[in-house]
Amino acid sequence: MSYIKPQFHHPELKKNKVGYYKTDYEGVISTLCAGCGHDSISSAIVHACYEISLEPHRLAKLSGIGCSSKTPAYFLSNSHGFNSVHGRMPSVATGAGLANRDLIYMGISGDGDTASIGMGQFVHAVRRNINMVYIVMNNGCYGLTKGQDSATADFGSISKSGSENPYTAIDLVGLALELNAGFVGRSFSGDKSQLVPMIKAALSHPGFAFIDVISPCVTFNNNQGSTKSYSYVRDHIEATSVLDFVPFEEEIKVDYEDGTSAELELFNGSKIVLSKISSHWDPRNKILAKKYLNESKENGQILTGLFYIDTETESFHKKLNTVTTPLNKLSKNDLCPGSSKLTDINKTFM
Amino acid sequence: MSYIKPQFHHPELKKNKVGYYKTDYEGVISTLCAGCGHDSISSAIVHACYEISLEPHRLAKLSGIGCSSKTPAYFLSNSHGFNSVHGRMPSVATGAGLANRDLIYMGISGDGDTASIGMGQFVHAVRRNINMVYIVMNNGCYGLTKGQDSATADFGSISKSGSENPYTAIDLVGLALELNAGFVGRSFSGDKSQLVPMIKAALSHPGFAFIDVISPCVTFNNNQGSTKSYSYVRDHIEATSVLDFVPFEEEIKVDYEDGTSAELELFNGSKIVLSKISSHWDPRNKILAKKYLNESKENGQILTGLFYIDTETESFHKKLNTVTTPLNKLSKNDLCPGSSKLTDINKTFM
Amino acid sequence: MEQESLFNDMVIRFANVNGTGSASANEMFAKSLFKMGLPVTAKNIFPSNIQGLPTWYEVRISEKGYLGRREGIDIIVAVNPQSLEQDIKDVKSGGYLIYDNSKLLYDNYKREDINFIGIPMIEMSAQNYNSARHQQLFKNIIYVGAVACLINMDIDTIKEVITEQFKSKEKLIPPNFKALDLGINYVRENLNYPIKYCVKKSNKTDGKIIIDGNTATGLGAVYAGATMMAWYPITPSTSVASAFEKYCKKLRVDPETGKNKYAFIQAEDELAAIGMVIGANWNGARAFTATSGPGVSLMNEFIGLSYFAEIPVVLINVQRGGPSTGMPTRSQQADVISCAYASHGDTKHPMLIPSTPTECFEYTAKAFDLAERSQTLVFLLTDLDLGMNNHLTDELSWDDTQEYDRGKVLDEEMLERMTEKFGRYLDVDDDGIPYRTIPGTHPTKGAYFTRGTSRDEYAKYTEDGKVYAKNMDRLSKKWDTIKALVPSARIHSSDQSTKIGMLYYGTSFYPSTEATDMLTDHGIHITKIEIKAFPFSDNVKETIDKLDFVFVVDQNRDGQMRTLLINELNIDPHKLISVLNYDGTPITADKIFKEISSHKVLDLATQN
Amino acid sequence: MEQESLFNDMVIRFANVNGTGSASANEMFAKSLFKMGLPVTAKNIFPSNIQGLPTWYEVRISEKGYLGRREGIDIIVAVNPQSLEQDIKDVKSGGYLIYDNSKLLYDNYKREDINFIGIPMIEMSAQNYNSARHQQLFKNIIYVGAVACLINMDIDTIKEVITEQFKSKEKLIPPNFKALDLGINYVRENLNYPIKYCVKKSNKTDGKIIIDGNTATGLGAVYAGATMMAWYPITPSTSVASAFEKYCKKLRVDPETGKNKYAFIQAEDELAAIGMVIGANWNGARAFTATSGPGVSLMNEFIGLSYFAEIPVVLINVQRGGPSTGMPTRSQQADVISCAYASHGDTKHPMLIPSTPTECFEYTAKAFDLAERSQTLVFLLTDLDLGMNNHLTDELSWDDTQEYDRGKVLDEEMLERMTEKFGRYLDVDDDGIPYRTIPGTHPTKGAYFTRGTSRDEYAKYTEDGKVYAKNMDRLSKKWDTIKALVPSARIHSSDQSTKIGMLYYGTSFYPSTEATDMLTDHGIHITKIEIKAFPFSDNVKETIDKLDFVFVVDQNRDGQMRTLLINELNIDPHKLISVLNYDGTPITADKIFKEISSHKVLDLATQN
Ligand SMILES: Cc1ncc(C[n+]2csc(CCOP(=O)(O)OP(=O)(O)O)c2C)c(N)n1
Ligand SMILES: Cc1ncc(C[n+]2csc(CCOP(=O)(O)OP(=O)(O)O)c2C)c(N)n1
Ligand code: SF4
Ligand code: SF4
Ligand SMILES: [Mg+2]
Ligand SMILES: [Mg+2]
Repeated sequence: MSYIKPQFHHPELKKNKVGYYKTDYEGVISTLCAGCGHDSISSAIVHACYEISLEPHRLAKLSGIGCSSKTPAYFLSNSHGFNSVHGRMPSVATGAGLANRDLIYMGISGDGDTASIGMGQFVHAVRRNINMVYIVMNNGCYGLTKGQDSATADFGSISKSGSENPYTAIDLVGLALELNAGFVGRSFSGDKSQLVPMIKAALSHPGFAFIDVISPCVTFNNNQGSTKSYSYVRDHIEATSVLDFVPFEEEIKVDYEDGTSAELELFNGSKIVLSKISSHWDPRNKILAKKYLNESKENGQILTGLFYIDTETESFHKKLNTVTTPLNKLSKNDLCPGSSKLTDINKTFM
Repeated sequence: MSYIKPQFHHPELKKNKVGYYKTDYEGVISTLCAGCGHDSISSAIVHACYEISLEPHRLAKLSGIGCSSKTPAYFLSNSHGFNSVHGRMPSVATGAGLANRDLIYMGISGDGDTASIGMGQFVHAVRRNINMVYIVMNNGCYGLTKGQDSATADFGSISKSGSENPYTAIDLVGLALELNAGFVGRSFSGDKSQLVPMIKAALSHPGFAFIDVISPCVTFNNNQGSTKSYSYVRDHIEATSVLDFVPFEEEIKVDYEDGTSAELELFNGSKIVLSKISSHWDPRNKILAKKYLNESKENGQILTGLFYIDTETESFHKKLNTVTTPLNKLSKNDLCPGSSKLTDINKTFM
Repeated sequence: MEQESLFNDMVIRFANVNGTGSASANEMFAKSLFKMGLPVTAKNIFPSNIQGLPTWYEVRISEKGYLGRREGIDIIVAVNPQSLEQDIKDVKSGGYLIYDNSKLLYDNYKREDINFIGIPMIEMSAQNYNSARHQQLFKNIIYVGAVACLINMDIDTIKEVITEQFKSKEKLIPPNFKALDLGINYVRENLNYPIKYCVKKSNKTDGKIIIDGNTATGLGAVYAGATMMAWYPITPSTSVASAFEKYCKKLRVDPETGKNKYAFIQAEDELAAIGMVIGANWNGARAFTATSGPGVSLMNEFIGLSYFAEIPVVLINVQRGGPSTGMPTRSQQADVISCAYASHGDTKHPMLIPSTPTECFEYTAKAFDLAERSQTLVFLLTDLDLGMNNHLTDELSWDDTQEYDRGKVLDEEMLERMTEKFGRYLDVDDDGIPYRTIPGTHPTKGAYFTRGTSRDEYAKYTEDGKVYAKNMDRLSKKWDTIKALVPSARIHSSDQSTKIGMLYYGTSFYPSTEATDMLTDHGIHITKIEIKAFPFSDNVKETIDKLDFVFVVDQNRDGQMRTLLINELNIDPHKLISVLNYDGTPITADKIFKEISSHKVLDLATQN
Repeated sequence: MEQESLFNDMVIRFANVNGTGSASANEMFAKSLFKMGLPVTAKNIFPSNIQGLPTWYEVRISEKGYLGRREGIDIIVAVNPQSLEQDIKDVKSGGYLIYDNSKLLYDNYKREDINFIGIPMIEMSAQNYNSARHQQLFKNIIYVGAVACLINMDIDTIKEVITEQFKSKEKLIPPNFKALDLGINYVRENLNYPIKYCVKKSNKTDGKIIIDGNTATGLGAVYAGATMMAWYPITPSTSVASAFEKYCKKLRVDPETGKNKYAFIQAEDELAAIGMVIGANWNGARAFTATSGPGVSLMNEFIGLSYFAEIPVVLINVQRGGPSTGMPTRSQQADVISCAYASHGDTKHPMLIPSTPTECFEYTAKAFDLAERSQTLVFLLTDLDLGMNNHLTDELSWDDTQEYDRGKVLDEEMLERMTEKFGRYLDVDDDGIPYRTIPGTHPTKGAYFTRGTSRDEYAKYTEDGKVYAKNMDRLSKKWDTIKALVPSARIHSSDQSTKIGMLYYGTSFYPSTEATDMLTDHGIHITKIEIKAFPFSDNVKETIDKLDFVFVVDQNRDGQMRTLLINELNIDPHKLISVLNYDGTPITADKIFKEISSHKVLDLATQN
């Protein structure tokens, strides 16, 4: 359990354009591990929604199952939420979106939730261009079920159980680009200066907006690596073979310029290199985006930034040619053809 | 029901190296529609297996559900087969392959079977690099359930029910490349000169070999288009709104040179353009493969050929470091640790 | 053979090859009989492929209105050489085999006890039409003409049906008329007609229509105000989707903007289909899906979510032959248990069980009211026979004054007025059904986090066992409330006092009705219980309690409805005797009659 | 308060925060008691998250060997401020609350009727260890020391356990000893000890081990020769997979090549996991999966395929609290119906139901034999309580002379010798079980196309209703054959004649045994029926028939085992009285005793 939010309302906080304080965008206290990247992302979502002056009840948040999928409880208490079943949030969001085109939909998922059990639904949500922001809190493992490798875990990485991952990682950003997603970005949980604007942009994109957020898991991430701080704990776990100790950690923060790289130490001392696309980047060139992505992957870097936006995407409702009134607001008058029409219909069966 | 195979054994047919006639590679009589592309693919499989002198019982054929997934009954009667459940063939093949690494596995699927309900399993079969040939008989529709659009149907195409498809097609070749498949090709059902060698190559590839085969559906494919031969039938169907007439058709054949294009008329007179990659193509350059693929797509062409081979892929069994004896051949001696070991184990719980 | 005419009571079977256009010809044939005022029913027995395999179309004409399948085929129109040998065997002694004598009949196919009538269909068709396609298509109309003449049908009525059928493609009318006349004239010129089995006009179809259950179901959803359907193609439920789409296109497009007041989504699979339906219902739209057994199996996890998170859902299961892929084009009632208790954990789901297309229409509409009222998933349980075959049924009707029951939903005003804390799972009305809110309703009130995990009355996550158990008990209470909301079983007491009952549901209605009359004719009186829904209405147990033995008609192997009855109503299993049929064909009155009339308990019970 | 010592009979509960290292300390505590020869059982009550929420560890010591949960906590070691208030309330009157007095206790938390014992754990830990992490970890060992001293445990035994635990990391031993001594010495120097509840060495654990069910299950699969496990992580089944992998790594790696004689696959989901298992079994390897309720729901479609295509499968379901995501870290027996009849259509699946870890080991091995012998899917049905908690149980044993039963598989030689046509679904032996062949066995014989659709005896696709029905009847016959292959129910007749029975299964075994003794003490005699498998062995019905009333202990809301009994055995429902517990905690002997001893039918039955 971490305490990412202030315990009392600071009197000096400002109201935003729609009359809400920042605290109005918060949720209940997180029950995630202290220092979990997911909590940082929650806090970025709070920031972004506050800053774009979104009325909380106009957003619906949906998730699957996992530590990541719990987070909708930890932001936007005034928004309805749906913690659905593992891997199936995309379909639930699709249905919700069809019922009411006027709300804003935010889907929260984990790498297990999306890249394994949810792969099929993810692909088809992209294909349908569902109007939603889809955030994967990507920690390369199954946090909630105690740290198994996920399908985004790097080839050769060592899992908590000590095995080397023999599979190539699925790059959700590459996949989303291949599937013609209209908004594709990647960021890092602790990089608020990049993440908050990216969420804001995604919220205003009229179609499927995908953000892959690298989000270190305090407890199970990158188990091998430096032997520094963790050593005693790891020794202890090896000796007792009971995974029951999680140290309290500070969240990992990072701040670096566009077009530069930053090496980051994870909780256990292992390192990753983030590299940010430059501010001159033209996010309408998909071919180039794919190329850069592949190159940085080959250099062992994790490229972050907003890779691609297609401003002319045709939204799902446009595809389906639905009326502008949300379907859930149509009344019996709108919907029921009535008995006289039925008389005509009966005739066709005589 | 079509009659793609000769009704009697031609006395002059030659035995292959392992002593089998070509007819030994055939199956029962097809119950598909006369002229269905799938039957041509079956026949290409028969050809390929005969020509590489594969012993039929050393191959296991697996499929999902659909017209395409029925075809394993129509080739290789001497091979065991498994018509599993819709969209789940990849997992069944994975398990089968784990049980016996010494057989050759051929998975047959449809575009509905793979790109919709089976998407998740397809992605993960690629990721695991299962040792199998995976053929999608791609007709852009759900043949067996009467012609609904599949996820590979082209944007804007008109389905049997008369609706325009509002979704972008999923390109399974592009997807397989993105997911790092080690063997990726595309061909056309009626193009034996390209398809047979491609299947032969796939059968000898030590890992996941993916072939997308465009395979026109006589009955439901590309419903709109020329009004020539079909018109009466279509009129009839529109008037009675009962889909119960399927004309007998010849299979569509094509033969064209590497590096050239061929325009092809489908059953109803609508046209597609196939374009074949040149024989100078270096199938080890994935980046280029992706580029060409995208370009031809933009030109409205369907690029065919063997796009990519990675000769150094690490097979699933290698990843798992399994013994060379097939797991299904290990005996109790190999497997059961016996009572004395159990005594030791008991001690650890005292 | 001597012939005494048998009017308006026969079974004709057409033996065709699928994909040859016979289906539409056969349908016109049945429709013409209907227009002649004759109770008629048609069963299409088709293979799980698209072209080239045997298919049969069985038409029963019954002046008395018995519309179930009947054993014994009086006339077979054998157009398919593949099945000819068997078809000849299937004709009832004394019946007729109408075949294409363009080719010679093998001698060893001949039977002495039936009448062979040869019509040179292929020959006539080849002489009169040029293209192979036309030849094949019109051959079908030729035999329709011939049979029509042989059984003395009213030819004008047939022409009327053809005219109606092709009214949007008028140029097709003359060639069809021509083919019809070819068949008629051949008979007139070459054969004795009418044959023993023949028809005359009647008036037994007033106020009736002839329609398949799936069309009625799809239409029911349109009338119920369903705005979203998400589905995945699967036989035999696909035509529910087609019907919904068709009528939405006709009735739900805004005339001004051309925009749709509905969304129709072919999902990527059944898991996604029900997920979408749950999402839409959560968000306050009426949404539904239709599938068959394999789809229900895939939906199992989501079904549990709907139960536990209390999201309304309408799930139409058009049952086919199971298990697994089973017999995709055959009919069964074998998903009773798998639907009633679908999903892991303690779960129960209401089921509405129509017996006729008219009830398909009504119960589909009811299902939406019930789902929203009780905030749970409701099954509409039909089967291939009901869904895909045409049945004679009452005209569909709709009461314009009745409002949709959207259940306990707090709107903005109600939330605004509310002073107490909103408790999503509070049992305010003591009926087990809590109040819900729709996302976006109110800026600050009513939001909560829906979930499939245990939570308290205020929707807050909890692992407190007491709170969990209390919630589970409330769900049981809700189940009791639902009992009063579903349609009651129909009890048809016998005129004479009896200790014997017969219980049936769904498509067993047709043959059970007929069997009852047969039993009465044999002096066996029986009380009929027609189950219309699960949970069972109180009259089910009350009636069974008064009887010594009840025959339970189940179209499955394991007597699944019987299982539900003994489990839910605590009935002594020995009282309930299964009458089963599970070969994929609809159960017949003959079978029910035989099993009951020869059962040993009859002596016991009639001794009382 | 006056104190009279109560030896070797108590419940101690440790109230901790998860992720703080308490679990391993608590386990060492329990293990030490075991080593002292005391029957001991431990229940871990943990939240569905990773760090920072309350978790409890409940240790019961019972010289008599009663190892179920018991109501009434004698001692609570309260280390978690979040749950302190409730923890204090939970102590039994006259019991003890051991707390950290580094901080002051709120006055209003105090109770007069219990004993408060303060130990400055945090303070001691802070004084003796530098890093925050060490401080937190060793605090746990400090309280172990303190409690050990208070209840008079043998300190050398604890040190022995610590030494064993850390034998691979010897440098960790001294700091652990130090922490232990800190706790011990504090008590010795500051408090009266031992307290009322205390222990002394005994010899009641000879021939016993202390192990959790999942470990035993995983090990059972290794011994059974399973070569492939495909699974998807889900609480509480994950540790079956870990155990299988762990022991495979130890016992199944070829010493020469370092290669694995097993494959261990984390699938992308449960659908894939069971698909892989089906593929591997089809191909002749022993393969299995382990999951919990939501996974079983997702596997429903494939389960039907296994039934109908007759592919052996072992599916381990470690049940948790349902429905839906439910209570992932709580125990229930609520998947009985959903497993027994899983999937659409007429299906039934055998279930083996162990009650102890030893049986988990044995029944897992049996499940593979049964699955291959009967060519169908076999469930091993356990639950979180059995799977994840440590239980005192008989040593595991293995008979080296017994061969695996691979069932009716035709090998190359047999096929070569065969002159008749191979019929995959022919009932050659009249037991409903056909012969199968494994792909690749013979060049020209034995190949067939496996499918989930209807087919004839030679595996050829058919839509012939008679052939289909015959096959379904054979599957019913196979079901009867299976009855004789599963372990029989254990009947424990009462010494005195009685008309009352108690039926239970799985983890209800522990409390039911204790409850029976309690009932006997109160003069209520009862015959016990311990169900070990489904289908039920003949002695179940025979025994029930001789009784007037049978109490059926079910750890679910809907009395699911009772449903199975009345349905499968045609038992009058009124005879079977449910005793239910479904709040997610294991049922207690007290609860069973109370419900039975106060039930009105007791008078009726004892009057006889
Ligand atoms: C059908 C089903 N299978 C398995 C589970 C168990 N489960 C819960 S969360 C989870 C994985 C979560 O991983 P991820 O989505 O990456 O989230 P994280 O905890 O890492 O944020 C699993 C397997 C489940 N709840 N439902
Ligand atoms: C779970 C499930 N859902 C639906 C179906 C019905 N179904 C059978 S085949 C098929 C689609 C086949 O399409 P495709 O894979 O493209 O094969 P094609 O017939 O076009 O070759 C569907 C939806 C099924 N068998 N199982
Ligand atoms: S286990 Fe990992 S992902 Fe889950 S809350 Fe803890 S740190 Fe976050
Ligand atoms: S329906 Fe289409 S895919 Fe199916 S057999 Fe006929 S032509 Fe082939
Ligand atoms: Mg994760
Ligand atoms: Mg297809």
